[in-house]
Amino acid sequence: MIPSLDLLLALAFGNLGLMLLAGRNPTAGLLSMILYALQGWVLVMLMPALAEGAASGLAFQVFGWSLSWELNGLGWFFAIITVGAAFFSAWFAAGAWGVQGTRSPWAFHVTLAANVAAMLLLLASRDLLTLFIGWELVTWAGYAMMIQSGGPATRAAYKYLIYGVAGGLAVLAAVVLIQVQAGGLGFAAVAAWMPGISTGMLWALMLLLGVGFGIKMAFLPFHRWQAEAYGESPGPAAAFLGAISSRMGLFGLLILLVHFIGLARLDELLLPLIGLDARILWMWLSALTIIIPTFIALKQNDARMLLAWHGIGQGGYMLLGVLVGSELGVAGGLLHVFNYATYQAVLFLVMGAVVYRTGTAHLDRLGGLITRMPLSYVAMLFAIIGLAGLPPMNGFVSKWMVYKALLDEGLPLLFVAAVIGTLGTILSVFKLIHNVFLGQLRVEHEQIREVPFSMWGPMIALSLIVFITGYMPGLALDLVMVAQTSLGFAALDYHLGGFVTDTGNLNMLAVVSVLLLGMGIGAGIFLLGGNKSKRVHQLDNYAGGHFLTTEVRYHYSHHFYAGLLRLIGPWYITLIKRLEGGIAALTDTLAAGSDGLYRTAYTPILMLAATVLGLALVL
Amino acid sequence: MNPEILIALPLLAAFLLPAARRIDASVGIWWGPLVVLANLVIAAMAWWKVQLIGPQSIALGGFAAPLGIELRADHLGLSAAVLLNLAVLLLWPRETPDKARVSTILLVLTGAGCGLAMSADLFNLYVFFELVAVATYGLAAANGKGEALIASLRYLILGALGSALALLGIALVYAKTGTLNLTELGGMSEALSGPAGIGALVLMVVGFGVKAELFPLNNWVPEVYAHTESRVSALMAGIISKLGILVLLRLIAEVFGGSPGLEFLLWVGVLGVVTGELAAYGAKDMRRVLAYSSIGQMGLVAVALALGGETGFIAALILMLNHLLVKPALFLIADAWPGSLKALAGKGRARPLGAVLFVLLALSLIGVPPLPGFWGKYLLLDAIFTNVTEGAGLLVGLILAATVVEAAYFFRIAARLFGSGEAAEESKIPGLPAVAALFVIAFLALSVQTGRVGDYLKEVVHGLQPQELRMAQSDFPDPAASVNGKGERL
Amino acid sequence: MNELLSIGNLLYGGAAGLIVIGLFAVVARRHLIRVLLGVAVIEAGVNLMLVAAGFRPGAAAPIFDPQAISGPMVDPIPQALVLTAIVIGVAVLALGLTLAIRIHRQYGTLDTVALTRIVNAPAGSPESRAMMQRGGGGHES
Amino acid sequence: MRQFASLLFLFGFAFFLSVLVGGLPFGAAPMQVGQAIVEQNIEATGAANAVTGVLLAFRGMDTLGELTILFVAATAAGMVVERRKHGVSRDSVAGFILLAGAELMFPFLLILGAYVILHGHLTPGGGFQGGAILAAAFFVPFLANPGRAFQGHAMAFVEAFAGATFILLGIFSIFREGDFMAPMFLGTGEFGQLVSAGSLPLLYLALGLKVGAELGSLVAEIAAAPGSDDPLIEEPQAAKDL
Repeated sequence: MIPSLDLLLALAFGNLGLMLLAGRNPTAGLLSMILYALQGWVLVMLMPALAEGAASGLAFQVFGWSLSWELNGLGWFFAIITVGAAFFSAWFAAGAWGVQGTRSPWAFHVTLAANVAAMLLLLASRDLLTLFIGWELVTWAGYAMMIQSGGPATRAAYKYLIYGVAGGLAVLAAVVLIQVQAGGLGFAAVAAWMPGISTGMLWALMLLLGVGFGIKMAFLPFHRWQAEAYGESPGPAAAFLGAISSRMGLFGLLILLVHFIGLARLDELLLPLIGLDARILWMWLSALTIIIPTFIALKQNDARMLLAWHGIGQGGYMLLGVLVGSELGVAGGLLHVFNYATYQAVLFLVMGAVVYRTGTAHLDRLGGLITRMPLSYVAMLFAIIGLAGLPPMNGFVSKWMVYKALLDEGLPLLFVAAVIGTLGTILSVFKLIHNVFLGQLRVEHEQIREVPFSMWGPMIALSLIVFITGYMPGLALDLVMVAQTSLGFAALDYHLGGFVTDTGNLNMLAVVSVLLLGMGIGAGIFLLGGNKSKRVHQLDNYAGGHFLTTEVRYHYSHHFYAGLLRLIGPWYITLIKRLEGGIAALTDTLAAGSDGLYRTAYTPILMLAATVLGLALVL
Repeated sequence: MNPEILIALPLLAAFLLPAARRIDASVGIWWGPLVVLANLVIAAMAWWKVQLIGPQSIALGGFAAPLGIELRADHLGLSAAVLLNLAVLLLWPRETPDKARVSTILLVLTGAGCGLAMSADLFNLYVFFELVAVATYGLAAANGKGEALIASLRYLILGALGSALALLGIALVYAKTGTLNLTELGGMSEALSGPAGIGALVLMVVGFGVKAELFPLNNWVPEVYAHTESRVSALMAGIISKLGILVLLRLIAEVFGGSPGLEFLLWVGVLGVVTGELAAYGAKDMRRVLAYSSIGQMGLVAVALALGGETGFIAALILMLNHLLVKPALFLIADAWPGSLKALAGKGRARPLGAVLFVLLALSLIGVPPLPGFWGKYLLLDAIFTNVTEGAGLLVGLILAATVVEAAYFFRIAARLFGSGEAAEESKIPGLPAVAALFVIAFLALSVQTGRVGDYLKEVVHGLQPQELRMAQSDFPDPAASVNGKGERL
Repeated sequence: MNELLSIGNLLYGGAAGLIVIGLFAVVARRHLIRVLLGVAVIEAGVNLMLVAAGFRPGAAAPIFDPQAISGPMVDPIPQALVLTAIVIGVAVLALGLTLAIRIHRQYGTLDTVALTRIVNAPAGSPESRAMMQRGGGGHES
Repeated sequence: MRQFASLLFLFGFAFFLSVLVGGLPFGAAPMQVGQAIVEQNIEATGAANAVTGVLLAFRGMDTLGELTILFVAATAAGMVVERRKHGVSRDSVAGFILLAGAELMFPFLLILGAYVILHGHLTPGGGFQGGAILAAAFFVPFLANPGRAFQGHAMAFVEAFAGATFILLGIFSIFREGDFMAPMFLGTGEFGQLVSAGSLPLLYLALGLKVGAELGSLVAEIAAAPGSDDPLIEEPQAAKDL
């Protein structure tokens, strides 16, 4: 087998076919894991060929357009994450979860395979037409993945679909417009054509494509669909979707903003009245995307919804970093894609495990699970430290790079905005781990056990990646640099432990070593210096002079952060919510009107009117 | 084999059927399908002949073109004839009380449809169009239910009024030019560029648009489709509506290319898309949803036709082809489900194959790549951006917004199909109807071979206009040039 | 005055008048028989217009007479077309009337509003059943 | 409101119609094709009546189409209508004079119809006109006595035979002339004679019979529909308040 793009696509689509046929078989999960691993291997082997682009032999001729595919560095970077996320999700679903935990493991395996295949096709596109085809396939594959658990997920997926179709059609309009105006659709041809176009045209294209790609990425103000859609999906599906699905939007935005338009041109594009340039506009949108959803996440009482809202916010860092444009910023933004995928997958998998055991993800109905599911607890601990962006986990590295880049480039306000987002993150992940794993164990959960290896295995493996790439970010930066150079930016000067820039450097090897040393000393003192604590049952205790009973909750979880939330106020969300409702109501009214029009008793009048108005129009 | 036989054979068989039925009653059952099958073979042979030796012009009765009636045995006409025969054969109604009479009507419909597809004479087109129309009035009433009769009568009134207006348009053209032959009319664009010519085009669009389900001449569509047998609905939505478009296609390609009157067709199409999709969103039962969606799709075709040019015509053809395969299959698949959308819950779990195919076909209507509907929409947008100088954004916006609505109602249905419901008890529902399976197979073949079909459609369009393709927004070409072009024609 | 009353104005004006009168019946009447008759009137107007299109002043009918001196003849084509169009109109009208009779028999009305309500009512709804009963059990026989 | 709108649109239509018609060259018909037909008709078809030449020879396909429309309309009407048993009509039987007159007119109408059909290629008249007279010959007695049986069986055979003849003559000409519906394979004959103008008289005969039979059966279908107690023409109350 010679590693090539063809082989990769063949593996991906072969997996899809296999799952369609054999998805009900108990070994299906294992089979698909092997196939994802093989795809990963092919991707790694493809790495040297990326400089010239790994072309595919697959080609179609339709209506005079030739469709063909070619993988470049940017796509490769996203593809690695995709296949990796799929591997761990499939692992999670391969064992107990897949056999008993879901309505149909077949649906999960098939939709996962379909998503991976569609994403690879998208990431390997080399012109706008194949990009659009891949784009639509990703949208529909994502929809299929979301509806599989039925119930409220169906409604969420429906909402996603409406947004997705609208976004897809905006992209389509832009693609056709470009094809007609530029005469070609190849990325290179379009990039060469772009500098010559008028400002109005550029705004139109940026709006259409930006809306289309932005919807997938749940960019403000198109963020309303995502949390529900991901949150309601079953555990491993949510992990996969949360880890990588939305990043397809980022992929599109990067091609649009960096490859096609170019950051320099963005600087020249001034908004009419305010005088803000387009790049700053995008950066502020990114910053708002970080802040607002993060604080909405604070309000959530369902763990999966909380995570999903965070997923939206984290996307903002990635685009913000890339738009800074310096080597450090771009590397930070892209590294965040990788890092985020790892810990978000862990978080959704852990919640999937919790739901598997307890049947709920509601934060008011959980607590104290640390004693029952310690491995899950450790995995979540690693992941939330990553999500919060604290050392020694990998989230810290990428966020640090983005902060530093913002400061270096003289954008302190955006830096403050990004830090506010991080504060919100810390608050809400504390709420998460506190309400799920710490505090009082509920009586009904006293008998539950840790999930089987097939489920904690991928969680722990991924959380180790979270830690290792935090300890040695150079490992992940190897991958990032492939994408960064492919985008046309200079490579960052990095090493295994961190990076070196003119204004300072970071060496995580040292940071983490010091941290671990400190923790080791602390642990040593604690353990050696006489750990005299005695383990008792949680109700074998008293509070306020009373013995505790099962009815009494001493674990504070209701209305977490109520005061803070009163301060923030919900005005920003209701505005867009009302807009959404208004559009729906308008559609309903127009639909009723049209239906009535076709039920009229006086059909000949319509014909006469059409004739007369038509004659008036053309004569 | 002479392509005229395509018209003569079914009509002859239709004339003989009532008498033959009196000799042996069983004739009424097998006679019709057998003749259509024979006709299909002849059509295929004629189609193949065109592939080999190129388009032919037939002077009926041996009277050369402007004097007599001209038939075109070209790619478009014979492809349509093959598809028509095939569709009639596959969608032969089963549940009608009066089989012999329905056979007669279908035979007439087949012959007239073939004539309509090939005729290149304005008045002859009108005659065949009326013939098809009267046959469909009969088909619409075929099941004898009261509602079907009402729907048929309302359809008849609209159709008759439209035909009268179309005839008025033809009268205007004739009074202005003194000829009815399309080839010759194509060379007289000077005479037709005045108000009489433009008005005639509008009147003919109104008249022929009744059958082509154009807005607002299509009020009959939901009524008729809701009350006829699903096969008849499938037949009418699938192929007969396309015959109306075919007439308009020939008229525009050969005579009225670039006429300002096309703007009317454009807006009629856009409003059809918008109102059709919206009404489908508001509809509460499956038949109506499919009927309204048909209106929307035909609106798209009308927009593509109005834009004209090679891209526009190919877009119209591929959209028609897509709809031709998809809509009958949808009607047939949905036939096994309860009519009301509310009662659909969980039916998809009982019949997963049908439901999955339903979704797949709906995806093509919405225009999801790489299904054929996507290429139609893509080419349509291409034509809009190429040909429309002002207001292209508005047009595209309206069409795409309607598409979002389309996706919304189709996936509301899909979600309901796969949602929870008392599915388990109904696992005895029969599987995919065989005929629907055939349509689905043809659809999949089209999806896989879109590239080749696209090449063929290009040839079809070129066969339609041997002289230089006229772009929609350009002025009329000067008469001398088109006379030269005419000389080389066929 | 002569200008105004020329044969052309009479024919074309008459044709247009017939079309408009017929259209009035079609769009402003609720009774379907009247609507059908309106369509027939429109067709008459259109046919008149078609025949008028072949008119030539002073020309003879297009029938050759070996004895007569051959002068200009009017256009024979519209006459043939009109013959065809008349028959088509008759056929459609007859079918429409048959449908109307049958509908009237079943529902007892030809009012377009009432019929629209029946045809648009969801199957099995009280409305459609009520209308059926009003028409009497005639159609079972 | 609706009335107002329809009047408004009617005025609009009338206005545009006058604009359209006003642009037509009245009295100076272009006769692009018509002139050629007038000149070539005798040579090409041998029919004195140029209209017949156009109808049956130059535009024979239109004629085939129209008689098929009659046929299919009759068929559809027959499908729609619910049959009534013979002789149970509620319509009253006409008086003696009408009954006898109808019987008496029958042979005259028959002969007149045959004459008009057979001389269609020479004089004004032809298959349609003659066919209508033929149909009248049959349904005048029927109208006078609605209860009497209609010769459905014979009618069906006449219909089938006449229609088939029209097409078969067309197909036959393929073998003689190479073209479908070429009417001249019998030779143009001597101008002005009854037996001349190729197969046109034959075609007209078939056409006449077919039209007669179809019209007859259409009337029969309508008559066969059970009558209603309510008068048919009855404007709804709401519309009367215009």
